[in-house]
Amino acid sequence: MISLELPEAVEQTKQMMHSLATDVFRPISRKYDDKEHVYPEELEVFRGLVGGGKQKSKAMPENVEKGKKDKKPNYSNLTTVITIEELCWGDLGLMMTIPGAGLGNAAIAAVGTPEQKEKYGEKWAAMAITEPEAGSDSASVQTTAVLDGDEWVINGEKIFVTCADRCDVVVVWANIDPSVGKAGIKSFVVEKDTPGFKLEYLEHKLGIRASDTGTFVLKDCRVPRENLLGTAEISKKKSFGGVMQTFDNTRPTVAAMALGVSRAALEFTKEKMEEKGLTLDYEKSPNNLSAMEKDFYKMDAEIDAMRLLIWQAAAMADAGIRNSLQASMCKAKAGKIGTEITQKCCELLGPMGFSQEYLAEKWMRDVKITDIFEGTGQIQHLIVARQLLKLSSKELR
Amino acid sequence: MISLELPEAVEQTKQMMHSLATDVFRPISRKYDDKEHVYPEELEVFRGLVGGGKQKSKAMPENVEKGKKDKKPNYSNLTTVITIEELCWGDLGLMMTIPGAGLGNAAIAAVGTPEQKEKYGEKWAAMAITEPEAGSDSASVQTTAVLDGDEWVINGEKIFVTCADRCDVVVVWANIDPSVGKAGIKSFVVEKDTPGFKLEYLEHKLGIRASDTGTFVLKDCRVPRENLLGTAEISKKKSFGGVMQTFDNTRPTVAAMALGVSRAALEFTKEKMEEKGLTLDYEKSPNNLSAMEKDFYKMDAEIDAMRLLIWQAAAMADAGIRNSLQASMCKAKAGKIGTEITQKCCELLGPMGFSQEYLAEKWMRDVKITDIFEGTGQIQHLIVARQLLKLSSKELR
Amino acid sequence: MFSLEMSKEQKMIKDEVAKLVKNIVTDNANEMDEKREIPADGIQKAWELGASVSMVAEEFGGFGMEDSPITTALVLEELAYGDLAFAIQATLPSLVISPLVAMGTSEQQSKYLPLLCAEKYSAATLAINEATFGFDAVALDTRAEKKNGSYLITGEKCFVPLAETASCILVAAALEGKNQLFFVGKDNPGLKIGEKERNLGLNALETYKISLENCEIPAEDRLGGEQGCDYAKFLQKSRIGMAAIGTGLAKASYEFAMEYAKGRAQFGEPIVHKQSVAFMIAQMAYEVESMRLMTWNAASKLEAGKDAKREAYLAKFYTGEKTMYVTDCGVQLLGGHGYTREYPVERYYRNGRGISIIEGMATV
Amino acid sequence: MFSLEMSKEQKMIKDEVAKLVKNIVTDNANEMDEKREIPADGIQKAWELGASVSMVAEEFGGFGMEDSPITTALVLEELAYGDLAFAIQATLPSLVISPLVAMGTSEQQSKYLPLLCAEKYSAATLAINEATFGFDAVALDTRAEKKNGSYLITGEKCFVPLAETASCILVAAALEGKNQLFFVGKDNPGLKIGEKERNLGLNALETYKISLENCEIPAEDRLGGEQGCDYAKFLQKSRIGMAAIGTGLAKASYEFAMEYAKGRAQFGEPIVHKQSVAFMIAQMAYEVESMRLMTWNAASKLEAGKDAKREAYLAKFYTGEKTMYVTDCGVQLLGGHGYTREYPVERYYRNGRGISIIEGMATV
Repeated sequence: MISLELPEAVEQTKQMMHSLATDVFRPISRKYDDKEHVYPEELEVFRGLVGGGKQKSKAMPENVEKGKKDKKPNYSNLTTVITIEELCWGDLGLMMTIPGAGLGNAAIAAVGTPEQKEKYGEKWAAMAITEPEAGSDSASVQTTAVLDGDEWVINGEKIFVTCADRCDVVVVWANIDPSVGKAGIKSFVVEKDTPGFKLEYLEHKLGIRASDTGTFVLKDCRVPRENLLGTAEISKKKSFGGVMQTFDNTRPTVAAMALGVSRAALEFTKEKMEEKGLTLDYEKSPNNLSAMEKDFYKMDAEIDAMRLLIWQAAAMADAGIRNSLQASMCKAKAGKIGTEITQKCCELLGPMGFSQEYLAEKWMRDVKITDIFEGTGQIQHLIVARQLLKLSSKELR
Repeated sequence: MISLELPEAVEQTKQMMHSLATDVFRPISRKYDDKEHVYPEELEVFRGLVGGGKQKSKAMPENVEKGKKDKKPNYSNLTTVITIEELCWGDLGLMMTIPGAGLGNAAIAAVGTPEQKEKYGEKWAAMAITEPEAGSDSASVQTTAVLDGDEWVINGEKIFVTCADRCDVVVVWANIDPSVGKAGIKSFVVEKDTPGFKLEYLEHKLGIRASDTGTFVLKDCRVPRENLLGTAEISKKKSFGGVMQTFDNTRPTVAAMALGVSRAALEFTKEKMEEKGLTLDYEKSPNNLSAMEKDFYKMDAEIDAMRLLIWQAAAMADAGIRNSLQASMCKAKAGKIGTEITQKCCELLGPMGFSQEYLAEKWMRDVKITDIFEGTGQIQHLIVARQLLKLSSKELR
Repeated sequence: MFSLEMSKEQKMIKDEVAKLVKNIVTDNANEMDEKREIPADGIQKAWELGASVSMVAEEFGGFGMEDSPITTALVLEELAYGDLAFAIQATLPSLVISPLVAMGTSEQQSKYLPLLCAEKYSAATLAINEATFGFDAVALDTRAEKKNGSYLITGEKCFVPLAETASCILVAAALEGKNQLFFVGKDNPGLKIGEKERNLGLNALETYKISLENCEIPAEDRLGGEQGCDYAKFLQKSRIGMAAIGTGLAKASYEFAMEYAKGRAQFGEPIVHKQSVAFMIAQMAYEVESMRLMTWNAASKLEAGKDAKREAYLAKFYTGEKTMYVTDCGVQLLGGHGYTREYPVERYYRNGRGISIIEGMATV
Repeated sequence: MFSLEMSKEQKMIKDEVAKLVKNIVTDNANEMDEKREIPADGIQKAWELGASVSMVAEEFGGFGMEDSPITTALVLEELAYGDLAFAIQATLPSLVISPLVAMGTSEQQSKYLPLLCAEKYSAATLAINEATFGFDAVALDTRAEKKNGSYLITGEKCFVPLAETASCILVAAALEGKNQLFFVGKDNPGLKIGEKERNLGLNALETYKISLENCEIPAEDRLGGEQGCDYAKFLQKSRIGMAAIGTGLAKASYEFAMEYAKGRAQFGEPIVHKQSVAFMIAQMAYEVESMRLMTWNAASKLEAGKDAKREAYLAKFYTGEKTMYVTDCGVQLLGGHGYTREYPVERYYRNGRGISIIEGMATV
């Protein structure tokens, strides 16, 4: 039966995360925007608490793969997106740099062997996919890994690696057989101190400055054979698909980031409106409102629409239904609309939206990344359209 | 020197056209929306007065071709777009069915021989380009013309022919040598009573119902050899380009249609706002307005932007500067924004925007055609982008 | 509980309505629109499915089923997916039945429900819209005042469906600054049914202006009697209803345009291979999803016995804007063909403007 | 006359500014932004071109040229095309000079113009913005009242560029419900220069909060003397100025992003072969054109001696929205790279929000 009421337990998590966001993130939000590249030590309390190796694996429950439903409702994906919304309401950059909760951790938890999970489960693992000439084109990985005795020799360059400086290990995507194209792409756990593995530099960014983003160069970097995540076997059908599957599950979380940040901006704007005596009672015809009120309701409605699309994608994953379409839908919408909302809020706030005395301007900078990373809005629209129209990536490019 | 002040003579034309729109078009606007397919006899006063063969030719001044400037400023294109804006402020459908001012008349005036101009200059000439499977793809004309003795034998089907029922002759696009592709496309004057030339049916349309739109079937339709407009010689470089040139000049006029109709809607909305005591003084910060006022200013600004882009395209043509880019820019913007303005006005008008007691709902129906015919908004964006990026139609499809 | 999956019962009801729509609405909608008439037998068939009366107690002629705003939203979406005018006319009596069941006195229920819940469809209608600039369902110009134990209503209403044939009209009017609903009998000498209207869309739906001049209503015909009714609650339900039919309409335009686009080629290539076309389709798709989810979200609140003021308001606001957006795209995707009345996207475009403009044409 | 072609003189001036921008602004803008400082010699070079003083009479140190709002708009666009902070700082004195020339008493002109129109750039600034929610340049919170032959000003201003170093500050305040401008000397004990601000954008431009508490101003320091000044006219000119710099900024983002996109490939194909990318570029292009034409249209009204209230208002409103739109697209087209401070689109995005938010940072 259709019902959009949150279960008690989820509601409790939401409130807990909101408190964390309020008490831990907000007070240091500006500080680490200013101190780019400085590690926020205050986040040490989160190590192992939120989104750690084991917990993060909930975001990719095994029943998604199995395709059959458990009897007891599973809310793990729903809980994840709600957690992320609340934490990003606090601060997106800080959320992204919670120790031990890197994308690499998610990958290890999802496809690692028990030994790998044992060995790296407690380490902070970043993920290195993007390359200088590729952008959103995750299939065109040029980095290579060649087996030499009991070691993989990796060569290549990786950009836009989140937590590049702070992490302990990096999950690096490389191709073990370029002749078979993207089917040869595998991921490898590379420890930070491995010879030939160098953090080249850290980016200076528009926003999410609390999160460090860096470029790695791998030059004859040798890692033990067992550091390949999953199987070394090349299967044209599964391998790359398996890698991409990770994104079906991360897209709603990125959408939830956009939601959290833009909601923060809208709530701040609402506070200011109310202080000015504008009461929002959801009653009058939109034609009879002040411009501020109408703009507010428009954004408020968009926030709900974003959230519901995200919840839909999460609920499908929880129910073991393939959600690739819905995952891209929610990210396509949230990345764009979330960005527009923060921009509009700054406009409505006037000079207060331009000053760093308030966080609104920061949210406008932070949220923009959500329309870019893990596949730009344009890529998301392509994915959505291909599925709706049943077109291949060759037919609809 | 840059100046956007209208010359006295242009200003006078504008006022005259506005009077005609007010006095002649508006009073019968609803009548011929109801009486679809009935010829508006009231327009007979316009025959030969506005936009007739000779006057229409001003819209395509010869100096566009010559590429050099006359000493005395030429305002013929500017006057044309202003005329169209004003008349469409009155009624777009009626404007399109002014006797003797068909697109075919423009074509005859532009590329006809003196004999052709003499013979057909006074006749009402429609233009038949589009075919059932082609849409905006004017290059893919399937209709063929084969020379048999002193006659062209034409076979094909033409849809969306404006003034199909009312016109005297139709300028039909056909290919005389399909083996050379679009270079073989030529246009032919076909008289209405020619055997094998049949008006199949008239469309029932969303809007512009005062203008009749029909489908013609040509079955072994024979026209005299001299009815081919221009030269029968096939030149890969020029022929089709020459045909397309016509569109560079009609695109700003279509944009002006969107402008006239949407301005009508906005002015009506303004009247109602003022009756309700909302004064528009262009002063307060957009943040301190009522929602209606802000929506109004937004539309008012867009109207100006549309108009200025149109005037720019026209002024360039008047100055003998190639304006293909600007012509598509103004149509891309005006078709879309004009449509949105009429929709928004209906929304602001509330139940008055849904009732046929007022014309607002009609404008919302009428204006939509401007984002479709003579190349959809999508096609216009393509044309603009190709020119900016210097890409061929193969590279940017 | 959080779930976006229909129960078996919901699925069954939705499927049944979908079947009816497919059989008697979809292919006839154009003709109904052109002829400005909906055949009575089609309405009767929809009526027999019980959309308007399912939650009415059996003693009054209803099915005695639990009142489920979500199930009603599913039904409304499905009907509007077929045709908006049909959806409104088929469920029109519910605009009276629903507030009557929720807020009527037992006398009012006994008096009106059996008439309205008969086996044969009998039109009952709602007069809420007013043809004034700045019309607002919460700031009505139509006024009621109490005088000598009855109410005197004065005002002009527009867009009253089937006012001519309806057995009774529920009129919204402001009473001492508080909006209330009143049953106005068709024979009331203070009521004048005006001209039949012509509108941008919904041509198949007969609508009328009505005017009330010192129209005297017995005290017992104020909905809820002496203490009146909760008009805000009534608006919540009707706003969700509007959102539901907006969703159905937008879905119809989206699906038709997508299927058309799939089969269309231009410049030697299927047009859906173009990003501009494909992205438009993607956007239409997720806006239709958004609209439906907003509707469900508001209905779910009601179903859980909570207040849905915010969610209902936003659902109508959102679907109002997006229905126009999606139906505009529908015409655009068909190009010149979309501009003709040969294809349904033309009608969807005209009807699409109605969702934000008109109030109270459907209720959950 | 209607013409969109520059006169020879306009072309020459525009080219000269463009050369300056190319030589000393474009490549240094990122460093200026990161270091939060604009080198004085760059400002001095721009100053020597005379953008701020060209229309001032020669006796006061100006060039005695005809005042042409359109030519000024051309100059402002060109400067902002290089960098918005640079454009504002380089022309900052004109925010005082321009109203002074147009509306000052001859005593005021004699007193201030020679100081402001010296060969060396000397900062003079305007205090108009206020850090309150709902700030409106026509509804100022800062008040002036007349007392014992002088004016007492009280209020808080924000975003006052170079307040620390400026030789004088022109303060906007409401006097008996009418907005007026007042010269406030830096040594006035009622004036307090507050903290240096940090902002979303325009990092290279030093801005300050200032506060005035019963700040006493001699009667002769009210702009225009006893009868005051035409504040609405002043706003017209500054709104057109804002529109002009918005146009330049948007053009910079558009051009950079387009050039970048041309050279970028993805999935084995130049990204500009994708409609979504190409259409975005097309839209950016015609919005930049629109912004410029709206600016010219308003400036042309002034140049013809007509009122430009409507056109100036709409030009700022429009460019404010579209600058944000275009600069957002600029970042989007560069993707992840656009999000880094390695490319100027990042700065354009931050600066882009300023046009609608801030008032009076440029004037024609």
